[in-house]
This record gives sequence, structure tokens and C-alpha cells, in this order.
Amino acid sequence: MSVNESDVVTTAEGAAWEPKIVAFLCNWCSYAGADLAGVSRIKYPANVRIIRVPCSSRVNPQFVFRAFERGADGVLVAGCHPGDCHYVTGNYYTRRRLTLFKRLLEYVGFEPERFIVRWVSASEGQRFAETVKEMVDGLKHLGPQKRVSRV
Amino acid sequence: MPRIGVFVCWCGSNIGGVLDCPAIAQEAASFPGVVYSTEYKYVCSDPGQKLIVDAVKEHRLERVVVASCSPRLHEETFRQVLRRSGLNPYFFEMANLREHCSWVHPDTTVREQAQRKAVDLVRRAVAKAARLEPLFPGKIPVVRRCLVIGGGIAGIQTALDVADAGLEVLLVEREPTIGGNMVKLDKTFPTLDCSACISTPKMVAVAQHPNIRLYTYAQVEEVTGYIGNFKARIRQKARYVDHSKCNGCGTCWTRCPVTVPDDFNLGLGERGAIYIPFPQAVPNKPVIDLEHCRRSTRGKCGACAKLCPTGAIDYEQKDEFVDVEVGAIIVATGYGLFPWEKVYGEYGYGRFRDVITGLMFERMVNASGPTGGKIQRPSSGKEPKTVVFIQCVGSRDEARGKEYCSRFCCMYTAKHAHQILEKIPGSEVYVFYIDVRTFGKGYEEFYRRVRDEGAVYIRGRVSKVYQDGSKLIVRGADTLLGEQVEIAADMVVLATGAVPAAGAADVARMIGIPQDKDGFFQEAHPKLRPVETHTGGVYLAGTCQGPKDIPDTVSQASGAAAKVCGLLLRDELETNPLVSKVNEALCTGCLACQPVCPYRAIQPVTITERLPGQPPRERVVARVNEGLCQGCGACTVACRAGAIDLKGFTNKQLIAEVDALCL
Amino acid sequence: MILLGGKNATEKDSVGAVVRASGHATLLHCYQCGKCTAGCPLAFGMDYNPNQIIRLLQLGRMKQVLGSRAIWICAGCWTCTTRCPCSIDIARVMDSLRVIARREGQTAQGRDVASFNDLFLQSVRRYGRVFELSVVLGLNVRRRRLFHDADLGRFMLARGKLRFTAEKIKGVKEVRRLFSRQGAPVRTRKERVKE
Amino acid sequence: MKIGYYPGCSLESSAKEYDRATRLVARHLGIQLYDLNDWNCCGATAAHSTDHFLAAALPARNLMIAEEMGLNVTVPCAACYQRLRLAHRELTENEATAREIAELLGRPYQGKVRIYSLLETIAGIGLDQLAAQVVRPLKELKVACYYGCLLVRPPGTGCDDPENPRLMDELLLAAKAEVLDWGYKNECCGASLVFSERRLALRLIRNILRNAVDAGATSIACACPLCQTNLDTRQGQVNKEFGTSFAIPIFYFPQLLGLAMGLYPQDLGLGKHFIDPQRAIKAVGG
Ligand SMILES: Cc1cc2nc3c(=O)[nH]c(=O)nc-3n(C[C@H](O)[C@H](O)[C@H](O)COP(=O)(O)OP(=O)(O)OC[C@H]3O[C@@H](n4cnc5c(N)ncnc54)[C@H](O)[C@@H]3O)c2cc1C
Ligand SMILES: Cc1cc2nc3c(=O)[nH]c(=O)nc-3n(C[C@H](O)[C@H](O)[C@H](O)COP(=O)(O)OP(=O)(O)OC[C@H]3O[C@@H](n4cnc5c(N)ncnc54)[C@H](O)[C@@H]3O)c2cc1C
Ligand code: SF4
Ligand code: SF4
Ligand code: SF4
Ligand code: SF4
Ligand code: SF4
Ligand code: SF4
Ligand code: SF4
Ligand code: SF4
Repeated sequence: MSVNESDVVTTAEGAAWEPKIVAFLCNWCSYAGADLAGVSRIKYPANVRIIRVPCSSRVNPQFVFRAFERGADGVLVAGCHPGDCHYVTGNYYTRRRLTLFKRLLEYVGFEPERFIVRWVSASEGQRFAETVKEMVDGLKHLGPQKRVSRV
Repeated sequence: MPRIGVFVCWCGSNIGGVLDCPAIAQEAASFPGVVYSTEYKYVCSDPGQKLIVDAVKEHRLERVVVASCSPRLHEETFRQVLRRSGLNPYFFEMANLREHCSWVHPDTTVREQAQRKAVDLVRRAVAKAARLEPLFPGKIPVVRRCLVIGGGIAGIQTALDVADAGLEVLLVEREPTIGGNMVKLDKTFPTLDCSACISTPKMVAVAQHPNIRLYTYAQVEEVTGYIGNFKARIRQKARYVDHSKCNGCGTCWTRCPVTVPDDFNLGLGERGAIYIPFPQAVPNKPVIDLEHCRRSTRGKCGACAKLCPTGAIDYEQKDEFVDVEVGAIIVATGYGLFPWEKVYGEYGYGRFRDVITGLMFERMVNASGPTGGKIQRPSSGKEPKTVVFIQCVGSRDEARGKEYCSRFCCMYTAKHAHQILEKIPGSEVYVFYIDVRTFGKGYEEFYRRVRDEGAVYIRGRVSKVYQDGSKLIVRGADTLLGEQVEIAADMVVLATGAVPAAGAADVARMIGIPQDKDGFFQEAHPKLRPVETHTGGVYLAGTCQGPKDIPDTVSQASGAAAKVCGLLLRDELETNPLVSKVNEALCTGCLACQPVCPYRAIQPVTITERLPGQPPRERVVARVNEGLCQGCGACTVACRAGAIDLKGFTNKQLIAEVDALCL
Repeated sequence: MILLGGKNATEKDSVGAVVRASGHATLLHCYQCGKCTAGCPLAFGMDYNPNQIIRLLQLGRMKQVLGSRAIWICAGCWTCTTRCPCSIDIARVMDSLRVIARREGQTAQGRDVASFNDLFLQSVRRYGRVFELSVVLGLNVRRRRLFHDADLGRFMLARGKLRFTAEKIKGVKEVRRLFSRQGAPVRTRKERVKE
Repeated sequence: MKIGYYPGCSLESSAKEYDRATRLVARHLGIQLYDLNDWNCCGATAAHSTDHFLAAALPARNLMIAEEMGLNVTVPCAACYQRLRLAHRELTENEATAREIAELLGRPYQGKVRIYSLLETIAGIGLDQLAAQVVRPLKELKVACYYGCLLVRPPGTGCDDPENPRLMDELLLAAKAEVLDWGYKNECCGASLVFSERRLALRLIRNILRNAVDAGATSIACACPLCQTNLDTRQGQVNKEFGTSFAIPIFYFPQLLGLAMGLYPQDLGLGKHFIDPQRAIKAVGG
């Protein structure tokens, strides 16, 4: 399958284009938060695909870039709130690194809405759902990501 | 490519009611590496598990993917299934179709999208599964011995608890006696039982316990190693008295010609140059304070040596070092008092003799203290009739003191107010406070009782104390009335707050535990791991973690002891296999990874490299201590050379997941 | 400035009298939460709030309290007492303070209240029941504002709600005996004239 | 049911209509009221603000009279009710005071008398019983039941929950009135101050009226002569002082019960109000 799936959608059903979001969620807070959204049956758009990482500090900017290259329209990284990191200080590194990376992305022409770093705790199912909604709305507005996408 | 099996779970209608599970299974069958794919109503049920075990055999599966609920729920369940099937339990991956898909996208209007998402999630899991490696938890042996640093009530309690569990304990106290601050107290709130009566039996128990080795007048100077396997060096300071000979007869300390202010009594009394801190000291044997000993200051005396019936005095004694191996460390170094006399000029900088601290008051009311229990003005020895207490001295003062509340001073002030009213008929007691904090069981009731007895609480902080003839004039305000108040007092008692014990920073550095903004040792989690530190095998007990009263101190001490027993009663420790590993061939030795590790798990090591055709070469590389690494992965991103990878979440796996999702 | 300590604290005994008269062992356990003041319908008109009255008593400031207007403004509604978490009967403390102030002749801040109470009790003493008209008119005379509430008077008159003659009960002697107890503060005009 | 009746001074003068309505309604409900013989004034606020002994002694005489008549007492005035109950408590708990009073009056008080508010007495016949007598349901009447202070305070002497009294509400509900939940039902109206500190008292009255009106009340019901007089006759003064325009009728609750039971408004003393209640009465078809 080397065809862009979203193209297929548009042609096959004539449905609107749907953005694709890759989300890296830390195991202890945000992944649990997304689980809670599920347990609480909080609905949100189905555009997000989650990858579990032990800590947001495990997220190498390269992974984010790779996602964009492969055609993701948006990337979300979520971890525990600063100060609450399961690994004490991990998310401080995340913050520092990814802020820098975000600036770089913007420098090369990415809209800020395409890459979001958000703190979502294990009890914030609602916040997770809202974050996804917000991102999807933003991305729909922007349209497909074409800057580095190879697909 | 390993042979992968996929099991799609319906979870009854939880998943099956929204997603077309057979279709997912069918599509999964076409993913690279998948040799078997099926669906089942409840995969976690017994027949569901059996389905996996059988399929592994029948289809010679090497990796298993279950597409069901959250791995936070059942990952461990299925790993055990793999173990039973004869596979490495880490050859398992899950796709979360329930929490992340069917439950959040139930509407028929988004059915299509949900179904596509589910397929994507399974594809991701399969992609990761294809790249899984077998992992094996490491084993480290455990030294069944515990080091306790600090012999206050926290250290005593924790040492006794651990020793009672049959484990060996080394208790190191830097003063000549154990007991800490608690033995200086007279009575303890809110029940007013005598502090010495409840603490000295425990001190004796420590001295006599067959599993406890007590080092007093000693200090830990170096700690290396990691959980289960620490090495520590203890310095036994010279006492100039050979305790193996001394029988504690007391001849020496009663006859020493020197008198110096006695620090145990906070300068309210005196002692000799050879002394025991207080009559029930443990050990009950003296030390010589060489700084004041006449033999060393003037070159002559030697009275103690002459009088000692056992010949225990040894002016030539030297410090000694003891190297020990322990499996766990409990830090219980306690607290000191806020140095108010350096800060509060408005209270006289310590110039007025009748302005004393709460701890001095404790010594004063103590029947075995320097005044024999008589409450008296230090200036005149007369009984004070009007006593003013000032709370929060040094605490809750972000400008010149500490921002935090010291927790026990409200209660000890109430206790002192009670003692004045009880012992001095016709006395007047005024307490200046900001808030009164009585959080413990029976505390509020005690506070109320003290007010009933006549203590007048005035809400407001005292602005100034000055001497006026024989009186101390205390100027404050009653903020509830909005009026200034001036009290002519005979004695003023300051409720000085707690600060970390002197030298806490050195202890923190030596063991490698962080301090909080105020210098207290940082617990691993303020609520859920209050006795642990971020360093495996190192635990906290008592006020070294933050101000607390005796009940809380003792609970925490027992908590720390339980943790230590839980650790040391195992033969070996199983390490988490999901840790980082340095590829030494790639590592440049830059050590960029080292500072990001919150657990100080990364250390440089020198390796000898033998490349074919070249002479052996020494090179520094980073090495991860698997006993310390917790598997956060922060270091992997810090390494520019890409030399560190995190097992179970490798770069390769994560990239494959990204690719699978973006297909 | 409130001066305390040693010889400064001299009013403890008189405070003790209030504490006892109001049925308390001590007022020192009041922790000044302010709930009494919060619910007091008349706090807005007081110079010291109810909690401050208790506070002043805790500090032994009897003179300050007796000289306050608050004790006369208190309407005796018992809201404070009902809600005090320390079981302090503030309303009764207020009562006791009025009683003591009245006994000591310290009624400057509450002249009208004290006059009204006097006139009321005089009426009760004389007739066994209260004769409203005489009390109200008496108060107006004492206050030199003869036509105060005259509008109401006219209305009451028109509706037959005012009595012009007092009804003396048969047992008035018994009632007087109750007043005769030593320390009972109300005197008749005759007695006052005699003095 | 037989019960002693202590009307109190106000019901003899400024609150005559309360007395009249009470007697009529009681008779209608089969409650036999026996006036206490030669009762005296309870002393009211004046007594307890002036002398603790008098505050207990004056009501004590009335309690003795009731005891001699072998009756419990019902009291329509909230102030009298509170004074009688507090005196009863003082007499039974404070031996010294009890002895002294007994000496002065030449007889002891045994403490047998139970003191009830008029609300309790009427509720005592049963709400169903009451509802059965209703011939003219007070359907259109939006009424705020006002209890004031002394009926419900201090705790232990009050006749109902001090914070959310319900007795009057229940009675008027039985009469099919629309009773309102409102915040000032137990606030003080300042009756004891109205002669000496009128401006302060007017403010309290204003607050109560405002809260009732804001809650949608078209009338207020009371169970105390002081409350009624205060809220009714002072509305003009309130309007003058605060620039308001209140004109809300203030009823004694037995007047409303009487209306519901079909008694004549005139007989119930409904012509004696300062604020004309005609509109409200018409609304219920009275
Ligand atoms: C005036 C006053 C009155 C009080 N009254 C009460 C009361 O009535 N009831 C109550 O519950 N609480 C009371 N407290 C609080 C009580 O003192 C503490 O809760 C308790 O003493 C804490 O015990 P600890 O073992 O944590 O610390 P500590 O008693 O401070 O013990 C710490 C020990 O560690 C030793 N140490 C420190 N550093 C090192 C080192 N580097 N190496 C080796 N040894 C070291 C110290 O010498 C000391 O012996 C009062 C406190 C004060 C100040
Ligand atoms: C509104 C509120 C906010 C709070 N916020 C904080 C906060 O921010 N931070 C904080 O540190 N603390 C907070 N606390 C305090 C915190 O809730 C408690 O400290 C903590 O929950 C106590 O835990 P526990 O296990 O002792 O008791 P519980 O949580 O009460 O657990 C007891 C369990 O035992 C079960 N049980 C009871 N009897 C039986 C029986 N006979 N047989 C079998 N089971 C039984 C109960 O069902 C219950 O599950 C808060 C408390 C409240 C009320
Ligand atoms: S494995 Fe998870 S999804 Fe499947 S039946 Fe069990 S709980 Fe439900
Ligand atoms: S005299 Fe000798 S034996 Fe006795 S206490 Fe002193 S050192 Fe010990
Ligand atoms: S030698 Fe030193 S310690 Fe010994 S008695 Fe003399 S002064 Fe004291
Ligand atoms: S415990 Fe009390 S005295 Fe101590 S700092 Fe806290 S509030 Fe102040
Ligand atoms: S950052 Fe990478 S290259 Fe540098 S020392 Fe660490 S592992 Fe080696
Ligand atoms: S994975 Fe985390 S804990 Fe382990 S060595 Fe790296 S930074 Fe330290
Ligand atoms: S309500 Fe009670 S405790 Fe609170 S301030 Fe008033 S008297 Fe004191
Ligand atoms: S009794 Fe007096 S002080 Fe208490 S609430 Fe009523 S008016 Fe205020």
C-alpha cells in the first residue's frame, strides 16, 4: 500500500479529507489519560494514532520528523505535567528539546498547529479529547501537510 | 522475519459492537510477517489464553500481537501467557482497540474512520512485534545489611524495626549519644508523656540488640555502589576514652576541673571537658572534648587519666575508619533549629537573656535539666509571671526566614503555655500566632484545653521586643481587633522552626540524593513514595525529609524499615529489563547522556579496545548501571552519536511504528 | 494601644463576673472565627463586632467593652449563639454586659435602649403587664421628641389597637415582690424623685 | 384538646387581631384554649437585658399559674414563648434561682408545664386533620413564611429547626398555599430595637421585605406579634428611608388558616392591617 490513504478516501467516498495525527504519549500520564477518555466514553475525532513511549523524554525529534516525512499532517507529544514526571525530570528535557525543535519546524515553514506538545495527566481524559479535537480543527483548516511529505 | 500471530479481541460488544473484528483479523493477515490471524470473543479469558498457547505451538509463532484493550490493563497477563507458551515474554505487543478506538468512536457516522484506525493500530503493533528482541531481567545479589545514618528517634525506630526482622543494622550517630532532639524534650504533646521515659528504653534496646552495631561519635564519609550493594566508609572519631575498657563509673566527669557551656542543654548548663551529654546517654561512656581539655590547652592536668580505675583514658587515640558493605541505606539525620539570633534584630539578636527558644524551654522545665525543672528567667533566676510566646520564628517568613511551616512549633508552644500555667500559679501567658496548626489526633483538643486554662492567643506577629528595666516589652498587634498591643513580659519564648540538620548538604552529595528547595531530602513522591528517594536502595526517615512531629517521624521510620525489609529479605534483585544500553562501539565518550539521567545511572568507564591490526587502545565510554536505570529513555535522545538505545522501546521499533501508522 | 502584662492586666475580675453571669467557665476557647459577626444582623451598626467583644473580654478589656455601643445595638436575636462552634452564648454575654453596664450606670452609649428597658419594666412593675402607650410616650418624653412615630400612633388608634388605660392584674403585688429582690434595678418614678 | 393560653401583652393591644384569629381558628379545630388566670408580662427583652433574675422570675409566675391549672401552655408570641421556655429551663436547672423565686412567690414550681408555640399546638392536631377543614384553598397565595429569631433560637428552646424551620410552611401547605423557599425566614427583624434604634431596625425590616419580594412573595406570614407589627406598620417608614415602594401584606398565620377554613375575613381581624391585604384575600376568593 503505497497510496496515500486519505486520497483513497476522497475519491472512493467523496468524503472530506481527514487529517492524520501521530501521537506519542508517555506511559504514566498521557497514555493513561487517553485510556481514561476511553473508559469515560468521551468522544473525539478518530484521526489520532497513538504510540506509547515510557516517557515524553524518549521522543526523539527525529521520530517527529519521520512522521511528517511519511505524510502525517500533525504530530502530538504528550507527557506528564512538569513536576509530575514519573522519572522526576524527564519532561523538563522534553520541554526544552521539543520547544527548540518546534522553533526549527516553524523556521522551515511548518505552521505551529502541526506540532503540539501538551501536558496531559492520567486524570485528564477530557483534556486529551479536547486536545485532539482542537488539533483536528486546526489541521482541517490548514489542509494536508505537503512540506516534507514524501507520499 | 519472525513468524507473527495476531489475535483480535471483541471484548464482547465493547469492541465487537463497534468494530468489525473479523475484517480486522483478515486485513492483519496480510501484514508483513503475520502467519496467523484470528479473532475471539474474550481473549483474556481462560479459553482465550489457551487459544494463544495452542496457536503458538500449532503455527510455530515467534511473536504475538493481541489487539484488545489497554496494555496498562493486560500486558502483564499476556506476557505470562507467552511464558507458558515457551516464548520470551517480551515477544509480545498489544494494540489498544478498546480505550483508544471503540469506546471513543462509537458513532455509526464515524464507523469507517474507526475501522481504519483500528487496522492502523494493529499494523503498528505488528510492525513493532517484528522488531522485538528477547529481554531477560538481570539478577543482582543483595547484601543483607542496612546502614542507618542518624540516631534520633527516627534512626532508632527504623534500626529496631529492621533488626527485629532479623537483618543486620549499622547505626551511625555523630554525637556521643543517640537520642537526637527527642531526648532533650521534657514532655511530648498532646498526651504529655515524659519524653525520656518513652525514648530512653528504645535507646537501650538499640544498644543491646544483637543485630545492631552502634557507632556513636562517628560519621559516614563515603558511599559508593548501588541498590543491594553499597559500600560505605565510617569514620569513628577519637573519643580519647577507650570504650572497650571504660565501665561508665563516672569518676572522670565528676572530677574534671574544666567547665564549659553545655551544648546538650543549649548553654543553659555546664559540663566538663570529659563528659557524657546527659545521664541516660547511650552509650553511657564519656568522650573528651579536646578543645577544652586542660591537658591539651595548658599541657597539664591528666586528672581523668589518673582517676580512672580502668585505665580507659587514652589521649593519643586517633580517628579510625571502618569499611562496610550494605544493601540499603536509611537516612535519618533529623533537623536543626532556625538560627534566629542571626536574623531577628527586632527580637534582640540573642542579646536579651530572657528571650529563649522553645528547645531551651524544654531543657528548663525538664526535671533532669540544668535548673532541675524550675522555670526561671535566665537573667535573674526568678520565676517569670508574664510569659509571651512568639510562634513562627524563622518559619513562614519568606523575606528573612523560611517559607514553609515547621509543623510542630504550634503544638509545642501550646504545650509550653500549659506548662507555665500549670507550674506557675497566677502566671499570665500570651501567645502570638499567625494561624494555629493542630492537624494531629487529639491536637485541636489539646489546644482548646490550653486556651481554657488561660492562655491568651493573640493573632499577630510580634514586631519588636526590647528590654525596659527588668521587663521585656513585647510589641505586637491584635489583628482581629485591629489594635496595637504591648505586653510587659518577664520572659519571651520563641518558637523557632526546623531547618535541615547541619551537614545535610554533605550527606546529600555523598549518597546522591536530591535536596528540596529548603535543603530537606527529596522523597521520590510526596504522596505515594514518601520514604523512598530517587536513588534505589536509599530511604528517608523522620525530619530530614521535612519538619514533622514524633508520631509522624516514627510512622515514617517504620515505613522506611518496611521498605528495607522488603528489599533485603530477597536473595536477589530482579532488574527491570527495559533499560538503556550503550553501544560501546558507537559511543564517543562525550558523556552528553550523563547529566540528563535523573538516576545517575550513567558513569564513564575506560575500556580497552582491540581493533584488528592495531595496538590495544584505552578509551572512555559511557556505561549504564542496570541497577540504577529506570528506563525513561531521556539519555537516548541526548546522545548525538546514537549510541544509547532503550530496550523495549528502541529507535528501530519506534521508527517502524511511525512508518506503519503513516502508511 | 492595648497594654497587657503584670500590672497592666487589672480587669480580669470584672471579666470573670461577665463570664460567670453568662453561664460560661471561660471565654478563652473562642478562637475568633468570626461566625458570630458574620451572621449578626446588626453588626453593621456596631462599633465592635460581636467577635471583637469576645476578643476584648479575652484580653481583659472590660472598660472598653462596657463603653462600647455594640452591646446596646445587639437585638438579642440569638443568631450568634445558635451558630457558634465553640458553644459560646454570645447573646447571653451581651445580655450580661448590658446588665452590668446598667448596674454600674454605664449606659451612655445606649441611653435610649436602657431608657426603653427601664420604662418597660416600670410598666410591668406597676401593672403586672406592659402598658405600651405609656412606654412609648415615656420614651419620647425622655428623648424630647414628642411626635416620634406619631403616624403609627394615629394608625393604631384608628384600628383600635391602642389601649388608653392600663389593666392592672390582681397579682400585681406578687410581681412587685419579684422586683423587690436586692439588686433588681428598676425603680419607680416616685422612688427616683425621692432620691 | 385542652391547653392553657398565654396571650402576652401585645395580643391585648397592638396585636388584637392575632388573638382573635387564634381563638377562632382554635375553636374551629377543636382546640380548647384556657386563658391563664391573671397572667403577667414575661418581661421580654427589657427584663433579660436588665436583670438575669427578673428574666426568669417574671415568666416563672405564669408557669406556676399553668401548673396550678394543671395545663400545658401554648404561646402565640415568639418573644413570650422564648422567655417562658428559657425560664422553665432556668428554674429546672438552677436550683438557687428556683428557690429564691419560690420564696418570693410563696410556692414552688415543679417543672411540669410543657410550653408550646402556637405553631406546634396547631400542627399537633395533624396536618391531614387541618387539610380536611380547608374549604377555600389558598391556591393563588404566594406566601413567604417568616419565623424570625425567637421562635427557633437559641437551639434547645426553639420549636423548630433553627436554620430551616418548616412548621408554618407545612401548615400553610396543608391550606394549599404556595409557600416559598427563601433566605430570610429566620433573620431578625429588630423588633426590640425599633423604639430605641429605629434606623437600624428599619434596615433589618427592609432586608427581609426585599428578600421576600425577590423570592416572588405576594404576602408574608408570621407567628409573632412583634414581627408582624414591625414588618407591617413600618413599611411606610422603610419606603421613606430607603426610597423603596414595598406594599406587601403581612398576615398572622392563623388568619390565613382561618381564611382557608372559610371564616370571615373581618372576624379574623383582617381589616386591622397597615398594608391592606384585600388584594391578597380576593386572590384566594376570600
Ligand atoms: C522545642 C521542641 C519541642 C518539641 N516537642 C515535641 C512534642 O512534644 N511532641 C512531638 O511529637 N514532637 C515534638 N517536637 C518535634 C520532635 O523533636 C521531632 O519530631 C523529632 O525529634 C524528630 O526526630 P528525628 O529523628 O527525625 O530527628 P533528630 O531528633 O534531629 O535526630 C537526628 C539525629 O541524627 C544525627 N545526625 C545528623 N546528621 C548526622 C550525620 N551526618 N551523621 C550522623 N548522624 C547525624 C543527629 O545528631 C541526631 O541525633 C519538638 C521539637 C522542638 C524543637
Ligand atoms: C475532599 C477531599 C480532598 C482530599 N484531597 C487530598 C489531597 O489533595 N492530598 C492528600 O494528600 N489527601 C487528600 N485527601 C485525603 C485523602 O483522601 C486520604 O488521606 C486518603 O484517601 C486516605 O486513604 P485510606 O486508604 O486511609 O482511606 P480510604 O480512602 O477511606 O480507603 C478505605 C477503604 O476501605 C474500605 N472499607 C471500609 N470499611 C471496610 C470494611 N469493613 N471491610 C472492607 N473494606 C472496608 C472502603 O470502602 C475504602 O475503599 C482529601 C480528602 C478529601 C475528603
Ligand atoms: S483482553 Fe481486554 S479487550 Fe479483550 S476481553 Fe479481555 S479485557 Fe476485554
Ligand atoms: S573513670 Fe574511667 S571507667 Fe569511669 S567513666 Fe571515666 S573513663 Fe570510664
Ligand atoms: S585531662 Fe582534660 S578531660 Fe581529663 S580531667 Fe583534665 S581537663 Fe578534664
Ligand atoms: S507549626 Fe505553627 S508555629 Fe510552627 S511554623 Fe507552622 S504555623 Fe508557625
Ligand atoms: S552521549 Fe552517547 S556517545 Fe556520548 S557518552 Fe553517552 S552514550 Fe556515549
Ligand atoms: S534510560 Fe533514563 S534512567 Fe536509564 S540511563 Fe537513560 S536517562 Fe538514565
Ligand atoms: S462564633 Fe464563637 S468562636 Fe467564633 S468568634 Fe464568635 S464567639 Fe468566637
Ligand atoms: S444576639 Fe446580638 S450579637 Fe448576637 S447576632 Fe443577634 S444582634 Fe448580633
